[in-house]
Amino acid sequence: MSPPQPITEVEAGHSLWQDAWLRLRKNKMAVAGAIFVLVLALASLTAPFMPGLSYSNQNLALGATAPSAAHWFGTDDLGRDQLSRLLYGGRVSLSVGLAATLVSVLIGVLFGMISGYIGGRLDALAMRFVDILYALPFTIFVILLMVIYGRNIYLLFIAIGAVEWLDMARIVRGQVLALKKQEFVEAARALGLRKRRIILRHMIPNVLGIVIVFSTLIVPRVMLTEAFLSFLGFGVQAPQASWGTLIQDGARSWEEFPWLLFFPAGCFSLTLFSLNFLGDGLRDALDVRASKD
Amino acid sequence: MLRLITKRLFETIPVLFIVATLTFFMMKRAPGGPFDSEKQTTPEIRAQIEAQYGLDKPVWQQYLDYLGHLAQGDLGPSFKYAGWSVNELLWSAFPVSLELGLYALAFALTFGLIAGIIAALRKNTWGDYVPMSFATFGICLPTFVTGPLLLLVFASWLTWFNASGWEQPRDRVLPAITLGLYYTAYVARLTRGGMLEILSQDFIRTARAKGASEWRVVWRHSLRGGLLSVVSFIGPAISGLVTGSLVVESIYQIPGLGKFFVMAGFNRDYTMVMGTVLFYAVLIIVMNLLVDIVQVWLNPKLRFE
Amino acid sequence: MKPVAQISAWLLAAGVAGGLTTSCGPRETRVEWANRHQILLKGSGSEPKDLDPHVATGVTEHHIIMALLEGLVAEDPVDLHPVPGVAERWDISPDGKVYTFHLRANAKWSNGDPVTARDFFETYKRILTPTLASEYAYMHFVVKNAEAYNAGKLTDFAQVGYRVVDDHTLEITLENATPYFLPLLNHMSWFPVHLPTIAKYGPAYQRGSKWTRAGRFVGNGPFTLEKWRVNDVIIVKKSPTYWDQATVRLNEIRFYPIEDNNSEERAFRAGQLHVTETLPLAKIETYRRNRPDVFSFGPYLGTYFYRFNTTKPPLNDKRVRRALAIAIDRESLAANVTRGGQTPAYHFTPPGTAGYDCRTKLPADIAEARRLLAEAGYPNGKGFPRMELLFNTSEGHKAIAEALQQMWKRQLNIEVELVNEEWKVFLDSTQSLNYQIARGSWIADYVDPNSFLDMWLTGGGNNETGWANKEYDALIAAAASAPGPQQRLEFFQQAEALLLDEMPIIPIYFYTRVCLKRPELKGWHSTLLDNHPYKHVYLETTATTTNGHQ
Amino acid sequence: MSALQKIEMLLEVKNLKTSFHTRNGIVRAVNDVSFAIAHGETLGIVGESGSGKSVTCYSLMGLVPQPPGRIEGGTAIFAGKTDLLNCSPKELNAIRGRRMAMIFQDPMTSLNPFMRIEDQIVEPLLIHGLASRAEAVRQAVQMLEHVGVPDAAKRIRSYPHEFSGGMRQRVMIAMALITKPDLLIADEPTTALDVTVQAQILELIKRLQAETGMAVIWITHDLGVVAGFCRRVQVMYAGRIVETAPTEKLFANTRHPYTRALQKSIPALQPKGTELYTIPGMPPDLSRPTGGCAFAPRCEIARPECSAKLPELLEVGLQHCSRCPFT
Repeated sequence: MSPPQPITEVEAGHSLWQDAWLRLRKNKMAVAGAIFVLVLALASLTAPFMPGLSYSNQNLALGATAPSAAHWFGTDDLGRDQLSRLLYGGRVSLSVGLAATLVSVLIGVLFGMISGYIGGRLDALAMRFVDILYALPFTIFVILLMVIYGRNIYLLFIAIGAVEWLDMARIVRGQVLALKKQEFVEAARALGLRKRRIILRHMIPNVLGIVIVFSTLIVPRVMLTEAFLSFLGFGVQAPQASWGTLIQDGARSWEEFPWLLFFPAGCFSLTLFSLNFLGDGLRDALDVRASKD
Repeated sequence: MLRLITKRLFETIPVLFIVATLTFFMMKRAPGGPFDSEKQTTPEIRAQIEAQYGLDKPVWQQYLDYLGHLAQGDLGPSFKYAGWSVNELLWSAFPVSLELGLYALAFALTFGLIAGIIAALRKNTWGDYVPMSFATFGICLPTFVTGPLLLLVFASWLTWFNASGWEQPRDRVLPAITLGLYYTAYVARLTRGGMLEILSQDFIRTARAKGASEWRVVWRHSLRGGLLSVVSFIGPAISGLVTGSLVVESIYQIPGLGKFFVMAGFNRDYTMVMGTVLFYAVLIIVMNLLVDIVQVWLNPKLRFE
Repeated sequence: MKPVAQISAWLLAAGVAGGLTTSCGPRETRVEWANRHQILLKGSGSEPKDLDPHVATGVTEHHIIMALLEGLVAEDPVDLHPVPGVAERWDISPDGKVYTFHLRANAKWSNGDPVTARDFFETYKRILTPTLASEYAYMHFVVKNAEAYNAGKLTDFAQVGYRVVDDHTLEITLENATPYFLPLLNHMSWFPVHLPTIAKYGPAYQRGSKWTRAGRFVGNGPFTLEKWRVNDVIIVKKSPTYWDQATVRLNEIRFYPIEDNNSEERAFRAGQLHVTETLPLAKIETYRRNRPDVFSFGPYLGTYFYRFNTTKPPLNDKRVRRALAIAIDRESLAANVTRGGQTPAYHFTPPGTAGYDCRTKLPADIAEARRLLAEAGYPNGKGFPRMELLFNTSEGHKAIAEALQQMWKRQLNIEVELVNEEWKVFLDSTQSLNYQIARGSWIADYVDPNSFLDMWLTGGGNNETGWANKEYDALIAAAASAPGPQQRLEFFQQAEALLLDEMPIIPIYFYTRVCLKRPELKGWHSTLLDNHPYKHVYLETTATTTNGHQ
Repeated sequence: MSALQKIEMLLEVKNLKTSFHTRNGIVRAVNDVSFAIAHGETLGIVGESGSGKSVTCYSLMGLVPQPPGRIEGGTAIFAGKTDLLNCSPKELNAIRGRRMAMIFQDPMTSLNPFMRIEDQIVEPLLIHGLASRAEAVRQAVQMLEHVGVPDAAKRIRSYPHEFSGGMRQRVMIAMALITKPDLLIADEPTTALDVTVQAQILELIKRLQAETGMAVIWITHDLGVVAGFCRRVQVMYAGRIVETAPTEKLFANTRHPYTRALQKSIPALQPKGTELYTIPGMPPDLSRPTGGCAFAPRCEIARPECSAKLPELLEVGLQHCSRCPFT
């Protein structure tokens, strides 16, 4: 049967993305996760415009105090308001998490896709390139970046993204290798579709699931890498903090001042939990096959 | 298969060469040297030390010398640990890291696979959320938080384990869990995703139509395909695991490789940096080769390449 | 359904099995076991760089090498004053320049060879040999011609001030009368080494000889090297050949290189260590309050300070430097930030260093600071350029830098930006004067004001401030050749007064040493250099000894 | 009628209702479907895509994905004992693959690409404990040869991707028949194949049925296939049976307008040179229940009352029922 006109209209009404969106909306955990992250991001973004919130104001005599009415999340050992530091830290961590993850996902997916799809000699070459990058010493690499280009927050995203894409590339490549052998791709090729089109229309949607799942796993790595880079003098500079550095500092004294670990670690964990549920939701929503019935 | 392996092993040599070269020059470019310390030495002494380690020669000469030694399998003396060679240090720590890494991997695979499979079978129910939340725990808290937490509970309160050291068999338990938790999360998530992918395939329906039990559907029909992405991840994961983790090692006081890997850069222990980097490169290449072999084994369609 | 059930059953089984194999009631802790065997379990900070006393540089190494080797003199366990070591007695010439040491006949190496004056002579020759490039060779520079020989300007070692009179008599001639010469001999750079052994395992006059391994190491100290596993443990056992083995009560010492101070504290708490190297900042209060029986606290010969780069404006103006230095609330810093009971430093040399107490003290005077700043052209901080304060990455350094930043902002209205750098980059920056204000610290090599004050000489390797002052150089030189100890200290007083007037540095606090020490550890006294001669140390459990606190 | 009742029915389906709970509402994919099939009988179920014919069979096999699918009601008594819709998974598994087997539409995706053909074919025998491994392999080779796979003993070691579509479908058939089931459900097994292979497969199943005496439910959208193969036909539209009759009767005396329309669209039955006939309009959206006849909007003879009330499935002849009162 040749499809009559109305079909395309109906189909257009439920494109892949729209479909996915509708399905995502029904997933309670994913929605809860999304809302949590959004609220947190919003709070962090607006922190500088809130009167009374300062990440650097000290009260040495006060020292570390447990949560109270004046300081909801307590104060750190220099008597600074922990809530403010946490919100300001969220600006750094969330933006690093987002930007660096995006960078790594973009590079990783494209690289893995092309390498896996084209295969052969190019694939071997590309994968050996990845091997080389895996092996290069990150610490020295970062120190060099800093020495050559100076401290620069954008460079930070690039530095992290540039090393985090390797796993992604390998995973995507693995998937593409398997996918490429599947009938629908072979069919598309037989139809004479161009590589670009096959990659865009057939490969990307099919690896999207794994990419999303893996991206949510990169986020925490990126956030903690930022803390490590701060240690190298590359990330945030004191008295500014990020969640990573707050957790690091908090972990040193958590038996005495549990709130200094609890709140940043809680924020960090809840964000990651949320992102993971959101990621799973997205994965399920975008799962082309599951939507067949 | 044999061809793949030999081909890859031949590719190893240029890869190692490039890695060695890049690292060497990167390292030389980094500020600070192995013999800088807060107390300055006199220029004469400094010159003597540098002469002894050949650091007074032009960089290209140093590079060639290093390659010459490397070709003989000699990674040179450690600059930081004056009485030891890099070979000695790496080989004494490797068994420890290997052991810890394998335990951690076993832990991660066991719990990650179970959680991921259950979650995939019970998609979007509590049977999905609960195991996944447990599995996710490992990446939501960095090891420098989970380690001390586990120690507080199991070493301080319950006194089941020692707070530090690597002597008795029981000393392996907490470090392996701490290190493994992180990878558990990965394995679980990738398993869940992969299994969902496979469980929605037509051939699973075929299996069910044959009267296959749910167990059989998972075990015989889904796992192979569902684990492809886990396997891709495991290559780098193993390389990471058996080269140790500075954090876990310093929390539990384990004489593993992680410390050398991280601290070599900080100490500008040139030979150690080169040693660890090359060691890691070899491991990565071997592991990725293994992964590729396993992938071919898992996916028969790849066999006729 | 089925797999879930099976898996849960499997998990349960694993859990039960795990529980069974691991829970087996209260076990004997490692210290309890060690107490019974007179084995000291010591946290030793970090993995030693080497156990060759001429190559090693750190305090960590020194504290291990002390167990393996013994110099001409030894230390009193309480106040570290020199007591007979390998030398049973010594004579000092009236001008204080010639020391004659009489070595005891029963001093032996661990391989049974006698320890002779020639061993010391060869040892000293080795450390001064330029090719060995010993970083602590300068500890010998008080000896006549030692510096010249080490620098390669003198090739005939016979002209250096060491002379073997006979097998058991060694004569050392100094450049000047040096009152701290005998304490100096307790530094590891003066410990003897067994040259035939060194030569057996590699070139004796180069670094990296592998003679320091367990099984090869030949020493003359109260203990011998039994085992050395990198990053794991170093075990030394009571030496059967040590001349004073009757005094040695410990059978064994195990040094654990636990770098992470939280891990070390946990190990102590779990009963795995007798004594720790450090105590985490956050835990100090808790232990001081709740566990005074294990809390150990004492002065330590070191100063925490900041350097100014005096070569660049605005810090080339001493009024600005002084303003910054006196605007700091050191009391608040010590009480609220460092919290280890550190003494606020209003001068540079720690009080009571070999009888020296600096008379000049910095004021804590904010009005004066503001006045000086205005005088320098920055009234109320106006027009003051944005400055960078450099520190190397560490929790403690960061907190102090943050506090200083806030104090200057509040008191002087000056903006300072904090910059942290990785350790080697930091060293590179400070040594090449590529900074404005940088953190620094100095731990004395020996108990004498000279160890603190000679670093500020013009062009001194550890000066790193660009500060140069002829008058200061002259005062330090005068102290070195002062006719008597009183005059000598007086020169130091003048020098330090000058230093505090010029302010190339900001003293912040004097170090203290805080650690945890179990009550059964005896013969272990708090000392300025944190040295604890192990032959006097022993373990004695009483019925009331408690386990690690819960 | 009474003669028929004496025959024990192999499968008796009554009032089967299956729906899918989707975001757009509840899709009633199968609505109140009843039918029966005797031993050795061949039943054709015909309808357009989405008419509920496949879902009917998936429901019987317990293959409706739940969620979103849900069997809302009905019974399906297999061999007079087990109610397939309301039994334990264990009981169902004892029947599926052993006494009741299924062949799927798409042989390309219905075989597990990760397993050897051998492992897949012997699986039903092993699962149900019907043979030892060695014996199962022997039977599998025999079966493969039987369904026309040349060089079976060797090729059984291959993986699915090494087979062509037609060969794969033969493998599927061999796999389904290896336990000698009482009932074979064939879900458009030939649609994905080219015409010559289609005919071969059709013949194959016919032959096998004759040999083993199994009953076959043949699902198809192609009335032409039914004509040559099934003894009885059941036409479905929008989740309901609209007409059921023995094959000859259905073709000789078509009652329901939808069946007529289907008939018209069989290419072979059309005069040469005329344009292919297609039924105008689209099948209805099953998530929006219509009060009346679901086919009314597309029906040539629809009357106003058609949309108001659902017509009953009425007996219009011997063993012949139709849901249209106006024909």
